[in-house]
Amino acid sequence: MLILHCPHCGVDAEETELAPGGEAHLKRFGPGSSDAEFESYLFHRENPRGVHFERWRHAFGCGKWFIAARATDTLEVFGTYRAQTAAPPQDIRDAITAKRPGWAWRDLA
Amino acid sequence: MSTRLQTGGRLIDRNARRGFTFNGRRLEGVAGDTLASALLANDQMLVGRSFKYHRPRGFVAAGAEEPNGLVNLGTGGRFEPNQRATTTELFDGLACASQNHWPSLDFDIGAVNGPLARFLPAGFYYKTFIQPRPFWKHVYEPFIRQSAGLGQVPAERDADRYEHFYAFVDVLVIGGGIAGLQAALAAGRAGARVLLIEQTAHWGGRAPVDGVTIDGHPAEAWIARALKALEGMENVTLRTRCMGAGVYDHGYALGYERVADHSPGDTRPRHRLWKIRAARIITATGAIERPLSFAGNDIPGVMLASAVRDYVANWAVSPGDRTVVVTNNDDAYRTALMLREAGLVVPAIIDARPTASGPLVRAAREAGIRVETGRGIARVKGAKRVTGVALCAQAGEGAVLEEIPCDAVAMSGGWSPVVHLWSHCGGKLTWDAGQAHFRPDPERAPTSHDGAPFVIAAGSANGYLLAGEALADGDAAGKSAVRSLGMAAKGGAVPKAEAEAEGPMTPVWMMPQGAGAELRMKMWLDYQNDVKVSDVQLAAREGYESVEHTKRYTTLGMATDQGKLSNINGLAVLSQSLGADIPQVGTTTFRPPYTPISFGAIAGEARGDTFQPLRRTPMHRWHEENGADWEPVGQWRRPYCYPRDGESREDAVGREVKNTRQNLGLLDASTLGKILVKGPDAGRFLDMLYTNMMSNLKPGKCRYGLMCNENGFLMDDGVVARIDEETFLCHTTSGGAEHIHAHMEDWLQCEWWDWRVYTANLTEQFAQIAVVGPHARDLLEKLGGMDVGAGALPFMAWSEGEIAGVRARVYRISFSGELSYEIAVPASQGLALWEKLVSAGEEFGLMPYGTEALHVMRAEKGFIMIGDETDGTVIPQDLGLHWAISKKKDDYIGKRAQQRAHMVDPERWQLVGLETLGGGVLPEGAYALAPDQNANGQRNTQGRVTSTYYSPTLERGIALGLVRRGPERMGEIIEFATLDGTTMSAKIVDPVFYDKDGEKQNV
Amino acid sequence: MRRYSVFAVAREAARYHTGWERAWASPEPKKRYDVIIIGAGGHGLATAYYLGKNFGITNVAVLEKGWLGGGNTGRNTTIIRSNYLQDPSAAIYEKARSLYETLSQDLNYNVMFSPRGVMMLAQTEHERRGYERTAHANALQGVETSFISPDRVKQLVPIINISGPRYPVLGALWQPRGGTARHDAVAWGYARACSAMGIDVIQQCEVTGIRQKGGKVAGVTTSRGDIACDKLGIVVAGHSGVLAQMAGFRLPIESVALQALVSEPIKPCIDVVVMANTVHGYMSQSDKGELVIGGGADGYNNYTQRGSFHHVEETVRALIETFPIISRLKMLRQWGGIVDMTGDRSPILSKTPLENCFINCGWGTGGFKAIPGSGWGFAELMARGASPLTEAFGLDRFREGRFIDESVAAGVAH
Amino acid sequence: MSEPVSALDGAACEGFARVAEQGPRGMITLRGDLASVAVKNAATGVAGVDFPGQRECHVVGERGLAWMSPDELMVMLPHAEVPAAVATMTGALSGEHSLVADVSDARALFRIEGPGAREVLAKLAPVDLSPAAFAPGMIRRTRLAQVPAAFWMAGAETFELVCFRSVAQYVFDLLKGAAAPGGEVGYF
Repeated sequence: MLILHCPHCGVDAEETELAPGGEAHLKRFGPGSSDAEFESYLFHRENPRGVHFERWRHAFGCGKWFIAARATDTLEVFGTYRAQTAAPPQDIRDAITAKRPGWAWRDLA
Repeated sequence: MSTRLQTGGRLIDRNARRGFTFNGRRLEGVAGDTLASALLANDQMLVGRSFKYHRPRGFVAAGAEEPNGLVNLGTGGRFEPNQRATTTELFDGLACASQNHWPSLDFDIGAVNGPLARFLPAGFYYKTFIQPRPFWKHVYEPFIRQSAGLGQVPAERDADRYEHFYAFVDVLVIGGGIAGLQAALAAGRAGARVLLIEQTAHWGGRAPVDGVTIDGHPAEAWIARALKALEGMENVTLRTRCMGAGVYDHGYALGYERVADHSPGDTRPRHRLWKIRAARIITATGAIERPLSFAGNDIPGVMLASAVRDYVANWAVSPGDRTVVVTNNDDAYRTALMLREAGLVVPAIIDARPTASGPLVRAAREAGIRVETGRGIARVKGAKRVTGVALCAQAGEGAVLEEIPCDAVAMSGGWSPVVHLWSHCGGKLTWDAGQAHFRPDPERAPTSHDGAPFVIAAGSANGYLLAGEALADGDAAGKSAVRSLGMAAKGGAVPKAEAEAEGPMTPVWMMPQGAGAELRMKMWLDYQNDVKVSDVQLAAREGYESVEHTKRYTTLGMATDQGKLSNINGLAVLSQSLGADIPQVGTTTFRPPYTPISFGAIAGEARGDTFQPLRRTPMHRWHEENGADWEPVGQWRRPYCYPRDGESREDAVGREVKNTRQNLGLLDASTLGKILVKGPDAGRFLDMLYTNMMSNLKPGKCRYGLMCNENGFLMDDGVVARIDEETFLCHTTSGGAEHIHAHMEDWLQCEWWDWRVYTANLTEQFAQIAVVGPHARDLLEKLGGMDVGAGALPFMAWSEGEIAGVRARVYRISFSGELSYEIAVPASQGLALWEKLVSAGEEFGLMPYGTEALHVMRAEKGFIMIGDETDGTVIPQDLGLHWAISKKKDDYIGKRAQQRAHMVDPERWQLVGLETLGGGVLPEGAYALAPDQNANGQRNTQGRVTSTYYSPTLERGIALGLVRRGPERMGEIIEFATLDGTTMSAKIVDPVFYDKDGEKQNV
Repeated sequence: MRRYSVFAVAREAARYHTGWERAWASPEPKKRYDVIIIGAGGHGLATAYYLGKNFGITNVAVLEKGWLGGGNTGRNTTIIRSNYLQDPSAAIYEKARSLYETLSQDLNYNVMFSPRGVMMLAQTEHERRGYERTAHANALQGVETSFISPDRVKQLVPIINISGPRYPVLGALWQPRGGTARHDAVAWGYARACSAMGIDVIQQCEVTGIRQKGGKVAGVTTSRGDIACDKLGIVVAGHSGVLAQMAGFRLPIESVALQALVSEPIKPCIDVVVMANTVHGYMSQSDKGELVIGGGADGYNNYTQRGSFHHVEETVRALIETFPIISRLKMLRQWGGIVDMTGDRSPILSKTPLENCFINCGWGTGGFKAIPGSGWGFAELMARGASPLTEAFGLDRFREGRFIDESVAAGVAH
Repeated sequence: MSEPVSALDGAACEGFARVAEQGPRGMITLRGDLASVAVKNAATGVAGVDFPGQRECHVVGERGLAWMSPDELMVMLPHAEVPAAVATMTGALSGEHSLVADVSDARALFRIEGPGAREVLAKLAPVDLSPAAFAPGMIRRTRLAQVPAAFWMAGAETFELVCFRSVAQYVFDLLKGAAAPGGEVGYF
């Protein structure tokens, strides 16, 4: 039963107040993109056994979307930040590196 | 025999008698008894039958670890099978019955003892019952099912209520023994918010029974003081009868409070499930004594030494007159001494250790009790009750040296910490060779959301079996918990607990050491599931080497006690058979709950009326009072139709359709989603959201729109009304509102967050009423308030004003093909307006209609219905809705997906109308046949029915369907398969069956 | 290897069962195999078994990092049915179901297949229409199902509450030859039969890398050394993503936790499998008497084999509504498995971008029932390069939009 | 205009806390940049209470302002004043990107009163309701059993709670059950 901090309203919300939204920081491909790009955008997922960046909506709370950096093997949460963020912020990445030297997610570390 | 002693019994009140029945027999106990102690006080040692061999079973333990003493408890709406007698508090009028036997407990024909059992070793059913094939289903399985199963099936609905409670604490302490109390004190003094829960009705755990003294006084005195101190702390909550059931991720824990099990029928909820969020959890859950594995260790009268002690000290019950004690440690000597003190006979203490010294041993010898070291029990004599034991050399193969008559055996194989709650969330264990048990490894504790350890084991649950160490460890646990939370631990000298010192124990996994096969087949590990030493050895021999394999192959530890007594003993036997060390072999996974918890408690308040939310429109009560036949639509409930006296559903629907087409119908459309979208970029946003163009919609006008998901599939449809330059109102399907609103916010917040658009879900702000039929305008004009004429309010326009004195927005839209107005008014006015329409409509023959009439009418017009024509695999292009897919836009959600190979395949099934030749109605979901079969031998198909109705208007069956290249095949006749093996012929026609030119809706 | 029979048991009884041999061998890995299967769960073992049985390929190793059958094969609710809507699903699940009918005899190991019947309750008009559609589809797919009345439902399951009030039962999709089997026995039986054919089932052997040469599979690196092979099959359920990464491709897969639970054993009270998708729970009763219960999966990636408790709540309250008498029964044990969900919730049995490397995954919540059919089809795919059973389940379908969506009628697939 | 009817017409029940559905209350959703002066003035102008900070809720009688999210406020006032207030606010915010909508009838409003009020809510919402964690002046949007709800304190032992109108009966039944005599927990 996860607890995640909603960066919008400041509540430490338990999982039942939240709605999961899948992998974060996906680049949308629309008309004009190749079949491969579009397939990858829609279906290919990191699904790592380790650090993951994922979208959550504070559905029963303020209704806002945020992103959580979470380990899928220990469920440790390294931080959360607003969904209006193009890439994982440096401070979050540093927090992860401090705990898990040498971690990698896509091309990030 | 087992009986009530004249004196003693710290938990009972002899003067408060409690009557109860067992298998119909009237018996008497006293207040403070458990059902187990009361039964024993009445010499009821035989209480059940084992699972597989139906062997006679008596109590082995006095607490939650009891594997045998399970009963059918209560009657009627308060009946409950498999209730553990050792954890059931006795109350006046309690009725219970023993389980798993036929015809009676004393004579059970299911019992297969001695010779036969030999043919049913572990896993025998995997090797047998294979031939002949039909026999498994029809002969073998029914027999196995009948003989298995333990408790009876409840016959009535549960008469009790249940609830949940959310608690947030800094420190949750699980277990109210001296370690738990001290941990709570330490944490409480530091100012932490503390919740201390204890599964029994009493505080203090074993200490008072084991004659522990604390700071020089009897443990009880200190416990009383500790409680007083804790009760005095604002920040501490105490709870008895509340078991720590499970520990989950991020500090979530379940407390299972049995509020009223001991007082059934009072006003309280029966169980309360505590959902606890704790920053730190201290598991002071104690330890459980292990049985010894000797032949006949399952015969009623053989008990754990500590249990014998509990029964004597707590309830003044002696399990037997002559009790032989058998042990591999000093602790069991306490039992001998206590029995002697109670004036009972202890013929001998059989100690498997070559030598035994230490104060307790000395005390026993001084008390004149015969102590036999280096000895073991070759076999226990007796069937339904112990009659004696045969002595042998522990080092030997079981040659009988002497037989000692006795009626009870108190055994102790050492102690195992209760590590379940530590382990639930990933806490790891370490093997303590000295005490031959697994205890929590503090280096590998479960970690929480912040990556920090959040569970701390304390006391004997942490491997500190001696009172002194346990109390000190509890203190340390409390302090380290608060320190890890950044609070200062207040000093306060740690109380000094003392008990006689104990000499070292010696692991004994089999008695005697060299026991032959025949004896090993009589050494029980799992009493309830009938798993013996020989079974585990067989599993190992056959290559089921993983501890999980062995467990599953033999069912060791899978009974309702979840192996609290058997796991370590079984594991030891397995590792010996494999010639491996115990830690190498490892344990099985500990799963919640610690002991079984009621389904009622898990469901909590979610039953009956509050099982799920039921959504009601403002007119709900009117529908109810006017005979609505309900249909669940999502969580809404909508009238399917309004049958009149003696009318069938079908007739009612027919009447409602006809009347709406000929006169006037009224529909409660309040469930339609209504989402306000406003902002400078609102038009641009809706152009992305809908397949068609919305930005060029004129204020005052309405437009039907389609919404797809990014995967290209149709997800919702509805009418969009442009309120002003910056504002749109989007109607969604019933029950689609929340989903679509979330969909909009998702894209606005996560993809286009720089677009200036706000949304608001106004679905429930408005009651929406569709006034439909040739007389629709007449009715509104009669009520008056605004101009609804064709000029002022043409088709697909909306306007604002008043209807019958109610502030209203009126949309001139139609889902039926008739002249139709949808009137939106504030919900608080909905019922009033509805009633005004009904009474004013009388002269026009107004009748309300339900969802089915709505479906029929839209099908007659060939309008698609999300969920019928669409099923998550259909794209708008399949439905001939090209007119609603903008060619001008270079992007919208789903556009790219609709360009993929399979989506542009001309072979796709597409929407057509279907007319049966005979005028009959096609079956729902029927498929159109195509020639031949596919490579997997399945009949090929070329289409399917998506909607099919009897049309009261056309007086014939009509249907919509998806057919391969359908629109190119107008007039063609295809065959649909019915379930009775016949086929129905249908002609492919235009999907619009009624008023093709739309004259009726445009008037 | 000695055959199992009641006579063998009797003979052994005479000598206290001291003469039984190992159920399966425990060989050291060889340097090279024709085929390596990664993952000794039901699907992996079944694949190996049919490679040997149907194609005579027995120079095969099945590598397992833990103990065989230790994944979802041993963690599911053992339901077997084939009443699927879409042709490709119905084909492979019905193939599996029909193989289950004779599996105990094929393997000479009693997997206790119990064709007691599976029913899926229709509790809304929409669900009713969906199941009637499925019944029509099944009739043409050669799957024996029918849509039965509420009275018939009550007759088959007397403890069910068909009158609601919340969700009255409108009927049910009934598959009389669906049922359950003993999940561990399926893995053990296949392992034993593989072993008897000379196939190496190697436990405690973790694959740490996949070796390639010229765009082709060359072998694997394991915790017990390098092993060469011509063909490689990856059959590791929740861990597919990790293995695919080693092989250098990505999958449309997410691993999430799915939970199940059992009650304490009671005397027989429900003889069929009941699935109620509207309220979201399903239940059957094991031969031991335990009610075996399953429900929903978490919506987020999770490798811990521990799920969230609120799914247990949701399932239990649904079942109390459906079977009011279970309210006073107790939950004995809950557990979680890691299931691999694909983009369309249907499995992947496919070639991969790496030549001679095949993958079988994405069974989500429905894997156990498919084991024999999955092994049969995947073995054919690996041996011949194509199989009618697996053709529609290729990876390419996600690019073309050629989905196999079962949620359409069933609401959720179990 | 007929008399506005609230969802349950004022249903009430007595347990170890009193639960009562309240009559119509005016509620207006205001979305916009909460830092903007125009928005602040529009809100305080009609509500007549201080502007709330994050998760704050200021109520005086029927008037109040509640912080719903970083870009959303709920304005509370007497039901009859809503049309005028909406017009005023819309006017005041012309030219400012914002959204003003009357949601009075989309909601049901409950009062839970008495020493046991905290416990009643703690049975249904996954929220720390201890006095230290939740006090007057705060608002919490959360889950009440299976539906969204929001509550704040209108006094030391009084909660006000809003949910969607369609589930008013469900919420009333929940609260009634949670407050039923015999269910006292004795935790707070």
